[in-house]
Amino acid sequence: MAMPRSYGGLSDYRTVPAPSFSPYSENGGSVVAVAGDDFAIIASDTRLSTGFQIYTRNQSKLFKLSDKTILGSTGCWCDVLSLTRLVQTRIKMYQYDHNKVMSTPAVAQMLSVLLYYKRFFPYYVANILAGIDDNGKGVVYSYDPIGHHESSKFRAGGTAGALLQPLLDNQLGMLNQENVQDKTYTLEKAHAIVKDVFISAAERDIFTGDRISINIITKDGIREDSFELRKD
Amino acid sequence: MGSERYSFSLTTFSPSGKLVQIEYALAAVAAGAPSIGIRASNGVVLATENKYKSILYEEHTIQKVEMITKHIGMVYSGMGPDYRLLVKRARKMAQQYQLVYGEPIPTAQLVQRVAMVMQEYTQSGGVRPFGVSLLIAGWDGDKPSLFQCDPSGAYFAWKATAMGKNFVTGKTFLEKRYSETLELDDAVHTAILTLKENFEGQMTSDNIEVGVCDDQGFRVLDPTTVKDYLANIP
Amino acid sequence: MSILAYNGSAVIAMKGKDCVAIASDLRFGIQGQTVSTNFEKIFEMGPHLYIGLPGLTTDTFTVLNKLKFRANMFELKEDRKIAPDVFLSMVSNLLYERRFGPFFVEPIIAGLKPKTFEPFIASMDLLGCPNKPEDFVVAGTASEQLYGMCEALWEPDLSPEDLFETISQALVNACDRDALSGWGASVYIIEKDKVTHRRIKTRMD
Amino acid sequence: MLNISDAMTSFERNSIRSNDSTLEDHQVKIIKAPDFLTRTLYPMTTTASVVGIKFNNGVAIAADVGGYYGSLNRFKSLDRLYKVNNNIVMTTTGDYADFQYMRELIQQKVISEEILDDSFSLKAFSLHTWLTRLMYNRRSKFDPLWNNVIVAGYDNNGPFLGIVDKLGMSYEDSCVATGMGGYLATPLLRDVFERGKGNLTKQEAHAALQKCMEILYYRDTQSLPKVNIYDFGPWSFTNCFNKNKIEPFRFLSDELYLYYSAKQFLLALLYLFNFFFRQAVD
Amino acid sequence: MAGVLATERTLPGFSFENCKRNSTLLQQGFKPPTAQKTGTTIVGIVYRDGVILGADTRATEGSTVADKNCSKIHFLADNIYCCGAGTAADTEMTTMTIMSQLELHRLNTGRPVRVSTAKQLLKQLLFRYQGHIGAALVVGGVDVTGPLLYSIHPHGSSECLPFTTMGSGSLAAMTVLESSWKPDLTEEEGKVIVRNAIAAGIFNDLGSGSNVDVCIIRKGSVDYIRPFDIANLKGQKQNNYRFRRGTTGVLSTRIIPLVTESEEIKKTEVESMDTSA
Amino acid sequence: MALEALLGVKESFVHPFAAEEEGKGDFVINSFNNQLQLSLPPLANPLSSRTNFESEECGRKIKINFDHGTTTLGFVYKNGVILAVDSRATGGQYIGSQSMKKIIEIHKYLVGTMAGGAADCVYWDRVLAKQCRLYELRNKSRISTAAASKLMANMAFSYKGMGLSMGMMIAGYDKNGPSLYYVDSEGQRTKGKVYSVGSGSVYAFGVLDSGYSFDLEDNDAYELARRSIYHATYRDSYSGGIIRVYHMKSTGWEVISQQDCLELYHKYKDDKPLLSQ
Repeated sequence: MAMPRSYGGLSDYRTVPAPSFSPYSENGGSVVAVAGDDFAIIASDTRLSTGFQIYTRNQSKLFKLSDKTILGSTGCWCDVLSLTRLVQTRIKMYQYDHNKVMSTPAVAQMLSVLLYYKRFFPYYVANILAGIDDNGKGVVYSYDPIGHHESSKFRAGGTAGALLQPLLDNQLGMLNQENVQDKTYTLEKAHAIVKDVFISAAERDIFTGDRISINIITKDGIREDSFELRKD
Repeated sequence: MGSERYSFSLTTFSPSGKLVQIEYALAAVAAGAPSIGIRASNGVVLATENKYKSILYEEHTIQKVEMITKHIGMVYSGMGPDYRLLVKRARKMAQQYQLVYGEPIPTAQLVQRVAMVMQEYTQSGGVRPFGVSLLIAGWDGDKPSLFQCDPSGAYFAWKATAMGKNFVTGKTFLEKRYSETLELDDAVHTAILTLKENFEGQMTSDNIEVGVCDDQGFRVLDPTTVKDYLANIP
Repeated sequence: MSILAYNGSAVIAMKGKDCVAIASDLRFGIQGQTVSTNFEKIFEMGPHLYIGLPGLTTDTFTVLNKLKFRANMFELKEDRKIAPDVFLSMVSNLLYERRFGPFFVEPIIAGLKPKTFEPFIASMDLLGCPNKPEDFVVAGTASEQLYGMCEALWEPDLSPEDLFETISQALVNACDRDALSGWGASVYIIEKDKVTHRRIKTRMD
Repeated sequence: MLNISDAMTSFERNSIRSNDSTLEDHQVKIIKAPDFLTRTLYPMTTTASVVGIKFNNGVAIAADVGGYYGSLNRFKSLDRLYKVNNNIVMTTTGDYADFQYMRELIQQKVISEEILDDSFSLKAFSLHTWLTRLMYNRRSKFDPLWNNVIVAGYDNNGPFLGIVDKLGMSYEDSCVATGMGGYLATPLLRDVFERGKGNLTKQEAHAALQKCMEILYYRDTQSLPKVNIYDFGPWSFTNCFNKNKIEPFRFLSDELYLYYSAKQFLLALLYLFNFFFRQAVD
Repeated sequence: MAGVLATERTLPGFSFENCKRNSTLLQQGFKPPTAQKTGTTIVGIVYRDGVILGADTRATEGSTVADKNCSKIHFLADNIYCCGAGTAADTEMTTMTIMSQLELHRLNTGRPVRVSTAKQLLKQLLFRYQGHIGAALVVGGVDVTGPLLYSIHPHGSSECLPFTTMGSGSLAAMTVLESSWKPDLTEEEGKVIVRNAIAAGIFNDLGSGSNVDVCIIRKGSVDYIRPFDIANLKGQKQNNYRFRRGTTGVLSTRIIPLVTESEEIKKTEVESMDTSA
Repeated sequence: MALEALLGVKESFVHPFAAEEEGKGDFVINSFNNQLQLSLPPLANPLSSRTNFESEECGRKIKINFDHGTTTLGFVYKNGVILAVDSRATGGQYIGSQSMKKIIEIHKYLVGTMAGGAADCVYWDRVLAKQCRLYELRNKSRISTAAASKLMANMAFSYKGMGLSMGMMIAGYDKNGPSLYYVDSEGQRTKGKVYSVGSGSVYAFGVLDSGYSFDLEDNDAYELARRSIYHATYRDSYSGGIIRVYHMKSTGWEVISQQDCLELYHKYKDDKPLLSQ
């Protein structure tokens, strides 16, 4: 939201302890996921920050859950680490119990329950889950911090979520365009758009930048790609 | 004398509709040192006499041709102290305009505002009109302009004019010499010649002042440059 | 809730080749309630000069009236049309005068400079700090969404027709992700010899 | 049957008791945690920045020896680089008491491991993960250990350098710094690291750390001009003594350091004199 | 100056007429937008022949970049420049005001202004507003006394230093200055140090970004290099996002034709009051 | 160990077993076994715990924006119950989704609508679905709408005051015919004929009340519901997207229509106002 533009004050770097302990921090970062007919792409930037400080430039926010499922998670990094650890463990437990890999929709539902379990002391995270379902079709699920989730074709989340999403709506969903016949998109197009939305976000969101780590999930497995962003 | 009866207060007209104090002010101007302004095709020149009543005066400590802002300069005939107040006000108004509009004040605007100040002094209680007429030279984007401001607050745009002592002969001289295609260099020359017309004694670079305004802005010529001009005068 | 989001708005301006475009949504709301869908936030200040005033609507009008007064006074006093950059200074000053009790508007100025007809766009924050970029400016409750759209869609030297498509798509898609703006949109394309004003089709929810 | 009970005997504050057999599956029992515990939510005696950097075949970290009590320079020789075993060192920025508690926990952990005598020893990566859990658990109990932890070590996978903060946020990087060092030292470390293209020599790494500590001494009010540096590399396996530790390093010139120490000494004398004088008067 | 009917007058100084309303709004829960944590890196150093100032070019609104290429080195006088950090409008307006005052001072005294005059005017203005004008400044210039560098804090304190830095990236920049500044630097060395200091801020502080601007003030000459170094480039777009014409649904079109007027400034030759006898 | 037991020496003198305790990963999720058992914050009074989570470490405000905002309505008429909902989910003022499903099919004869916190509604509806299914298995008959809504109200009541936000309608068709209940997070439960819940409900009521009668024909009832939601989406910022109309009949629920608001806007735009018909 709008506020006076500013070139930085002095109080910015004072390491005065917060007046009271807060269990949360905002560590920034964005995630974008796109689902296609036979693929899913998920990408995140790799900047981990707090306040105006960059912790590291090389922290992907994607967590591989299985060969068909990847979770992108940003927000309070300590919550992200604990939540993803928990999900990974529960997926293992499921595998040992049932002797099969959990399907992407099942992971999606479980993640929702795990998030809601902490309803009164929520994980401060934005999750986006991408994968291919049992029919080999790409799926993307997005979550609010307490586990409300919805399946969609493409979704952006994190600090630059609001910057990224409208372009996806426009370029992949073909919204607000007259006389458009072909509303499908190929893996290549989706791949290029994912890079472009991050270029835009890195220009305007100070918490998004450095590099994007892209994972492409198809029935053949997961392919990784990476793309440099601006570093300031 | 009838008019004297109506000269006790500024705000009082004489029965014939005159404000005599203003006339007196004009008289003060007419008695003041002469100053000349000429608008050439590529600039404006202001010139004035700056004589010292005694050889004991330190030269060049008192300036008569003053810069108001980068592209506007000013000179006067009449009373020096009054002039300095106006210079100060003019400079301030120029800066204010720059702050509000982000661009340098157009000369016409400055003239208008200075004239407004002068007019206020013809209508307020407890004050007297300024005993000066001003010549204001400016450069606005691509063209020069020259204005005169009188104690009444009246102002005029001139191609060339003379004020102060012997201004009538000065003007006549200019009328003869002026042409639309005059270049700045020639204008400086002409201005000095005009001054010289009625100059008493030897004219040197120490007793006249010349300022020019062109696309480079306004500047007062230093004595050596003036000397060069004087050298070319027969 | 921020007071700038009380009424909701989105305004955007872009530079093209020898033209500029400025566009706004048409919603006037009071928090969640949509009151009118015909409220333009763009106002004409001269033949080649437009200003968008998103923010708190009451201040939009107060500022607009004060600006009109000052701009008219300027034109009367100086006997010339006000140039966009001079107007920018004027707005900036008006806002900064109220540094400690600001008007809640974030003006956007678009126009062509007199004589040269060079495109000019500028934006300000509510304290009047000017920003004159080479590409586009945005303001209002959908500003984040607009930034995202414009960074991808804008390219240099767009012709008036292409500029219209780009600015419209940027505005409409951004508003679709903002609850407090939308409900129609109005686009002005300012060229040397004409201004084209179009109302465009948008979602109405 | 809704039951919000105020009284509770067991110290159970993390969650609702789930296996309460008296409850039907659509009934909820909410238990309030006891109110007697007021936790300290700010640090008391603190320690300042730590910086660390990886080099071509190892890793080095540095910390000063100060302990601070608000703005008071309370302790001047806290050796807080804790050597966990032959290939790990850890230290913290923040509350010193919490660090000591943490050290004891780790000590216990190492002893437990050594009792097994299975020739496996704790690795830096494992300790880092474990500390992440530790910190997150405490944060989730609203009872944080007020520290940012740096773990450095070397094992078969090469050098390791990681951070955990008081919330349980953790990451690994080639250069890390905590406290004011996060602002003052990281720019320099990153610059050195990038310019060395990840192939710094040990000497260069040491020089960078020393420079960082020097700048911290200039600009951080909580810092001392006396620093300990540890480094780990392949050599640390071969040597079971405390040889990774570099001698305390001073960046003041000898004369200045002498002056500094002399001043402290004089102040101490003055204090003692004053003390005895008062005694005598009494 | 305005007429009797025109009540709108530009009074000098700030207007506080909205303050009451705004505080009432605040009581009702409508927060005015406040400057949150914001960033910048500005530095200044003294070198052998003068002063070098440097700044990044990012302006932020909260966590969004509002301006990618703003200029934070402001002109104060021909021999004095000033870098500003803090609330953008404040630094902009404060330096403009002082620039004006210095120009008047120069005209009235007839000699180049001194750096300490600029510093004094600035700190007096800031002190008067008790820190409510959020401008943190680095003033540098060369005058008859030689090169001088001051830093001025929002509450009006100032100090004269051989090198200084301000803004949220100041710690990062200070690291570079502390490790590489030394007395009697050459201009080339100085430029490199300033560039590195700003770059440290740009890359390590999220509030600073984009390019490096540098201003070198020597005795008698100034080089304001903008940008000195383009530290970050926008990524290359993969796709083309130009729309086919007719993509947007148009409801109505209205064309306002404009005849190109030839602009003419009328000479304001107002008839003067006839004061002649 | 023996010696240790004999001497009473513990492994660590100070913190026995603390190392194991402190670093333990907790992978037990109580709600997997008993869905009602959610984790509570470790605070003295969990009932008022929400207040502590407003700002993060660095003092920046954090916005845990749960998806919110809705217009839903339901009414009973001669042929059953009509439910209609929009599909917008907003987090703050950002539109998170335009396609959210706000009607949850609990089973063939029981559906719920959701308004308020999306996660709350979905979760508890799922729990309710499980309990209804268990009831059916245990008792060999379907649970009545009244009982199902009562279960829901009880569950909501047990977390009363902790910040749950739900306003749901439960519509069913059982032995006693069609019925409609309103249940909210305060634990309130009422039976009624006409309800509208959510931020846009006032607008929906306006249309609904002017057209409602018990004896509506099917198509009129559908149209009334659709129009009511449509007008709410037009006026309410936080409602929009797709308008879904459901009909609960004696044969179970049925989807009547799912239409985009934009489509309806163009359909209704040129219509005469309802009253003049």
